[in-house]
Amino acid sequence: MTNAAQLLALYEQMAMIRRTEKAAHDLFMSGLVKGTTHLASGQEAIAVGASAALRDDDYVFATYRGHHHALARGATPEECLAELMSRATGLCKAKGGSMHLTKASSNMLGSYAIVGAHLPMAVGAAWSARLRGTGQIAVAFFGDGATNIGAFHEALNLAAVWKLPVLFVCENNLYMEYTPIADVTAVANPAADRAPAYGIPGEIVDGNDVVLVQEAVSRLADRARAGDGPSLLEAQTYRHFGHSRADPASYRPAEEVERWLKHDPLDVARGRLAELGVPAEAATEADERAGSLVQQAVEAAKNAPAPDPREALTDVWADGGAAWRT
Amino acid sequence: MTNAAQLLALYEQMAMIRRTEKAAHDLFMSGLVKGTTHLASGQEAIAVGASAALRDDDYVFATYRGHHHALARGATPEECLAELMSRATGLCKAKGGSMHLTKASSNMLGSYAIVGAHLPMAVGAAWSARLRGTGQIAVAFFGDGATNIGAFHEALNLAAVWKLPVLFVCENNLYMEYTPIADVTAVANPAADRAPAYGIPGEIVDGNDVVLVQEAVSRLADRARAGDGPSLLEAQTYRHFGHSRADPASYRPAEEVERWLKHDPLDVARGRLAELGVPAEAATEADERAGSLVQQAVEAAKNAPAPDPREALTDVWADGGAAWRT
Amino acid sequence: MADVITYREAVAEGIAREMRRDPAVVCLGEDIGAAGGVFKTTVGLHKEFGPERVWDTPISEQAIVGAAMGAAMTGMRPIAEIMFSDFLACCWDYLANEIPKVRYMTGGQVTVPLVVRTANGGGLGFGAQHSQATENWAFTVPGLKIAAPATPADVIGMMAAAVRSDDPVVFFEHKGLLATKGVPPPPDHVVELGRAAVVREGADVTLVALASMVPVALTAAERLAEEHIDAEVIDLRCLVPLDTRTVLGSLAKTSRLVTVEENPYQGGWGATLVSVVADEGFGLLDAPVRRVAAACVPLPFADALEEQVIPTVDKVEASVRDLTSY
Amino acid sequence: MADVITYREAVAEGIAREMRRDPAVVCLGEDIGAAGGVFKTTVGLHKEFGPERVWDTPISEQAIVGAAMGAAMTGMRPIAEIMFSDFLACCWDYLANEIPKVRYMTGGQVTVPLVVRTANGGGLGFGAQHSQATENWAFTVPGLKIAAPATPADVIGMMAAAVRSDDPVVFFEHKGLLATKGVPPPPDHVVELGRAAVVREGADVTLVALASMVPVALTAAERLAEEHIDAEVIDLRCLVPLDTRTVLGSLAKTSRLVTVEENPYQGGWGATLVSVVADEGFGLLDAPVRRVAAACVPLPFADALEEQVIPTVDKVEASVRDLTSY
Ligand SMILES: Cc1ncc(C[n+]2csc(CCOP(=O)(O)OP(=O)(O)O)c2C)c(N)n1
Ligand SMILES: Cc1ncc(C[n+]2csc(CCOP(=O)(O)OP(=O)(O)O)c2C)c(N)n1
Ligand SMILES: [Mg+2]
Ligand SMILES: [Mg+2]
Repeated sequence: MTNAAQLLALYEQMAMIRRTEKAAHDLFMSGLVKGTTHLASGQEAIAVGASAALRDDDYVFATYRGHHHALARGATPEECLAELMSRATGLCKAKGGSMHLTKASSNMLGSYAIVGAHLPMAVGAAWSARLRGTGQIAVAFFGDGATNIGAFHEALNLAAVWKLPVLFVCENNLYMEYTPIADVTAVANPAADRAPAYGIPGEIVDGNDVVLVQEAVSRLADRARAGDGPSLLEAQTYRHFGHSRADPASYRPAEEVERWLKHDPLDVARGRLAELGVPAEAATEADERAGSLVQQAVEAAKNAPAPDPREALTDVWADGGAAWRT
Repeated sequence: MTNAAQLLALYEQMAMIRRTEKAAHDLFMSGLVKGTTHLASGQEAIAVGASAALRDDDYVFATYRGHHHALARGATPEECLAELMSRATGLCKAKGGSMHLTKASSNMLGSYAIVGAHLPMAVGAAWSARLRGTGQIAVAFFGDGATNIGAFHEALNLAAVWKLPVLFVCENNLYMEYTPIADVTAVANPAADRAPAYGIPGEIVDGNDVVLVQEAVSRLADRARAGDGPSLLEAQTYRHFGHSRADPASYRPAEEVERWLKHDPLDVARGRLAELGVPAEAATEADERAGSLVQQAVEAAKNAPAPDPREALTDVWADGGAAWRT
Repeated sequence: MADVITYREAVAEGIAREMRRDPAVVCLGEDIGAAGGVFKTTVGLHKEFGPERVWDTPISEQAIVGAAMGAAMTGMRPIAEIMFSDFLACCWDYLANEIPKVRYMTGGQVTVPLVVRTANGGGLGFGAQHSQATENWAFTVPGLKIAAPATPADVIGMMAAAVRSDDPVVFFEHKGLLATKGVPPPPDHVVELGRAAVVREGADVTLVALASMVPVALTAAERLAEEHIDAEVIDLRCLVPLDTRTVLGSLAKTSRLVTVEENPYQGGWGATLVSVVADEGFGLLDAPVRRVAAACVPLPFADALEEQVIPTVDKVEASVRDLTSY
Repeated sequence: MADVITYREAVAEGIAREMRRDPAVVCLGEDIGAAGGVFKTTVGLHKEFGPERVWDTPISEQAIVGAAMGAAMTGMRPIAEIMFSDFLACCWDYLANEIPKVRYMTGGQVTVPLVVRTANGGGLGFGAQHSQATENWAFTVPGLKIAAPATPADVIGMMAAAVRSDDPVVFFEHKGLLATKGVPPPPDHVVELGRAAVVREGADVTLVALASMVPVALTAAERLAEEHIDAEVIDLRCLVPLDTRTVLGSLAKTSRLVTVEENPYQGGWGATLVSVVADEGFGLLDAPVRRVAAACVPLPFADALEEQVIPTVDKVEASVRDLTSY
């Protein structure tokens, strides 16, 4: 079990993610973030709980809704916000944007914007880890909507056949873009109910409880590292914002929204902290530290330079260039 | 239950398919059939039993291993062999070849050579039937290997969500090309064990017993026509030849081959005929009729003309032409 | 009907007109129904025609296009939406191997009257996986008609032609044009596929453009006029059929050709046009042929980088100026 | 080592040399292991390197290439086989949207040193879905290197370069060349990617060809020599990097260009080459530029029809003769 100090650290991480995304949202609304954003507010416990259960050198693959994973795996609010604000100091030099946050130096190997595409990549990373004998595992985080795409099926079967050390973590937030997952999926639990089709364990967890997520991921990660193969974890959660950009999410029943807002992962963690005897002020101080970190990050990102236009023609090839002909 | 006369007719159909494919094999070996062939010898009961259970206007979609389905749905040995022998009188005017036999006039809507690709097509045909209120159903036949490709997953989920009148019939002949399906699949019954992932019935049937196949397909077809949605049938079977062309199939254990050859669908049907009191001569006469039909077909196909070279530039567009520019 | 209509509204209007006219026209895609489409290009259809004719699907691109194909083969005229044209890659088998080939390979037995609509193109900061101009992918495959309208009236007129076409049509709606406005066309407005439009007459140089590059070329032409360079601008409207006749006719007058393409230079549609001209129109040319196309890199996120990659008015202007002084 | 080696054997030899040299090189694909590959191009590898390094996969093209990508990002150098190049359509998302873009969109954080090998091309009566020359599909996507060797020595030398490349390489092995023979190259033979070979010197016209079209062009050149037309023949060897320098250099001498392409005319690679020449080499040209490419139709099955579609020696000869009399 997580002790009080550990839990407080996880709480602070979640608070930092929450505030970074709030900043991203405000910056988008004020025109300083271009393109699109997909906020994970409400889903922080999944990234933070999982991350706490993983080794630092484990591989993580995420989706376009991946701010929380980048931040949980070591990207700073400043480098993330700078990326969103098209600054040269951005995580991906302003070439990726919100949908492609990547922190390869800590094996957070990217955010992918084609639904389901990264599941096979995680399988390959797990294969590679086994071939190299490193004991690493790979984790793919994905949405409920991804469970109906072909790559999901192919990845799970391949991982299962070869008993690869990979974890498939579904963040089931009940919706795809604007359509409820229940309307277009043949089973009630889109991920967990499919696990038997691959002969692997399929578990359901409260994705808004960072402790339960950490425990479940720990267990399944141990299993993978022991050579017992992949598993599927379905974390039930809810997004606080709309699907992307300025989507007001008016397709969601008010009662449902209310119910889930009452089950906010930050509140759940605060409740657990209280149970562990941690005074409320400790959490409030964590909030404040997170708040000022993010505030500084916003300022720093605002003041960072725009990318050199010549950067448009670099980084296609490993030699740094983009020449396609002699 | 099938009565004796009906069963004898099914037997004769299987005998006709067996002989047509034997002729195809011999013609391939003697250089008169070019390209490739994938013989379904040993799997005839699936096509014939299913066909007997379907309405004439139901839709059938098959794979490159589809001779049996074309023949069971009304294509003649002559038009099939003419196609394989590159004659103008071939089913597809010698443009398709063995892998693409199609008899659209009897709603056998094609043989597809990209594994799994036709499953979504069958879903669409079933949707179309429902929209038009015709009471037709659609059937997709496919191999065990197709159960691991993404299109399988997408098709089954879509059909299940919309409760479409479609049947997915897997011909599990234990092998993909040269690799056993068991080596690369996470579950023991590659099709049936996946049905729960789509909330639909998944049944297993002896694919070499034409009566059992007919009964199972009848039942599932009734269900589909009644509006109760799709189902998955896994027919266990074995191919008598190798995967394609001249493949000697030496990757298969002799004992396994022997066991399955003893469970030949023609023998099984003969056994059932005997049980129904049909004299052995009746079956032998059916064999002879089938034999002479195929013999005539071979001669006719041999004597048929080659395609007009100008045919290469027709049939791209509905206007009959191939113009891509002004 | 209002006096002006946006390109975005024209999409829904174009579809609605055809759905009213012909009950065989049905739509399917992700979030196209109740939500009115991610780009609001299907607003109103679900309400007017109901969920059986405007089908919200799971995230299953292969099943969407495959089912559309099956429905088209059996009497319907489906319009499938693939949300972003980049995702055509997820169902490329259907676009490359199934839909364009089935008619030919069955010797003309099967007809596939469907439309695949998709939001195409860049300039909006959506990054590498949501910004591509992919009409040139489709152009590599014989058997697909390719439409890419540049104005609201053309959207409606070409949608009518596409839906009524017995051949498959890939219909590219440009994201950068969705907010542009134009005069709504009269009822039953049909723009024949394969007819380019001369949108500006000129004597000195021919600019050939498509979709969002049409306004770019027109603006460049206006600016060049101030320097007394008189550019003719051709809106190709379709890639297949490709209206080479109109282009060669224009060159007979101008003797100079510049293509303006959003796709990367390598493998772009302009190359094929240029190769026709360099063969059949060689004698007409007074100067080198120039292609203003995107740089051969993925699309970067930041605006400042993206405009380095995609053709701009400045780049077109510079290219033409350079050429006319040859 | 034998004095002659077939193209087919050269594939396995080229891979084996790299696997011996570098333990990070691993193979995956359908039937590549115990069976030695459907085209016998991986014979011996499974025995020499074992099942962990030569992995038989299910029929899951997306998982194969996606897993290769994940492995490549994490320290391995995978060689993935896609059995027929037509099936690249089944994993096109990886070729179009993931592999070529991930380095760029992460600002250079991620490197993807992998090879996707595939059997390409027609002329064998395999019909519309198993015969395409698809290197031009890959050519539409910046970020992929494209190799297509024409001789056994080049197979080995270019395989070495491809495996050692830190950039992703799509490696097209031509089915029509598998049985051709050549001298085996010395150990550690490496042919730098992006260097065309002048395989016949000539003064009157430049023929540029790739893969199976190289012997076609050479034979045409020999025949034309009898008519005192002296053709230079260039084997491009790669499409990316495209060796335009060698082509322009040749044109400085011959002033006439004919491309010989197996892909359809629309969207073919030759078009891009011609567009470079019609721009930068315009002043060198004394005659129209001609492209001998496949007709814009799917590939038909019958030999007599297929040869109407694909370029032949006769067609090249006629084209050159026509051009040199311009
Ligand atoms: C292959 C593909 N199809 C469609 C989309 C468009 N799209 C982006 S996000 C999304 C919804 C995904 O839902 P889910 O997997 O539940 O993830 P969530 O957004 O809820 O985190 C869709 C349809 C896409 N990016 N990729
Ligand atoms: C997408 C795709 N991948 C690979 C192939 C090559 N291939 C043709 S048949 C075959 C084996 C198919 O096995 P199965 O589905 O069991 O059908 P069977 O041949 O046994 O009838 C393979 C791998 C293909 N045609 N399409
Ligand atoms: Mg979701
Ligand atoms: Mg099989």
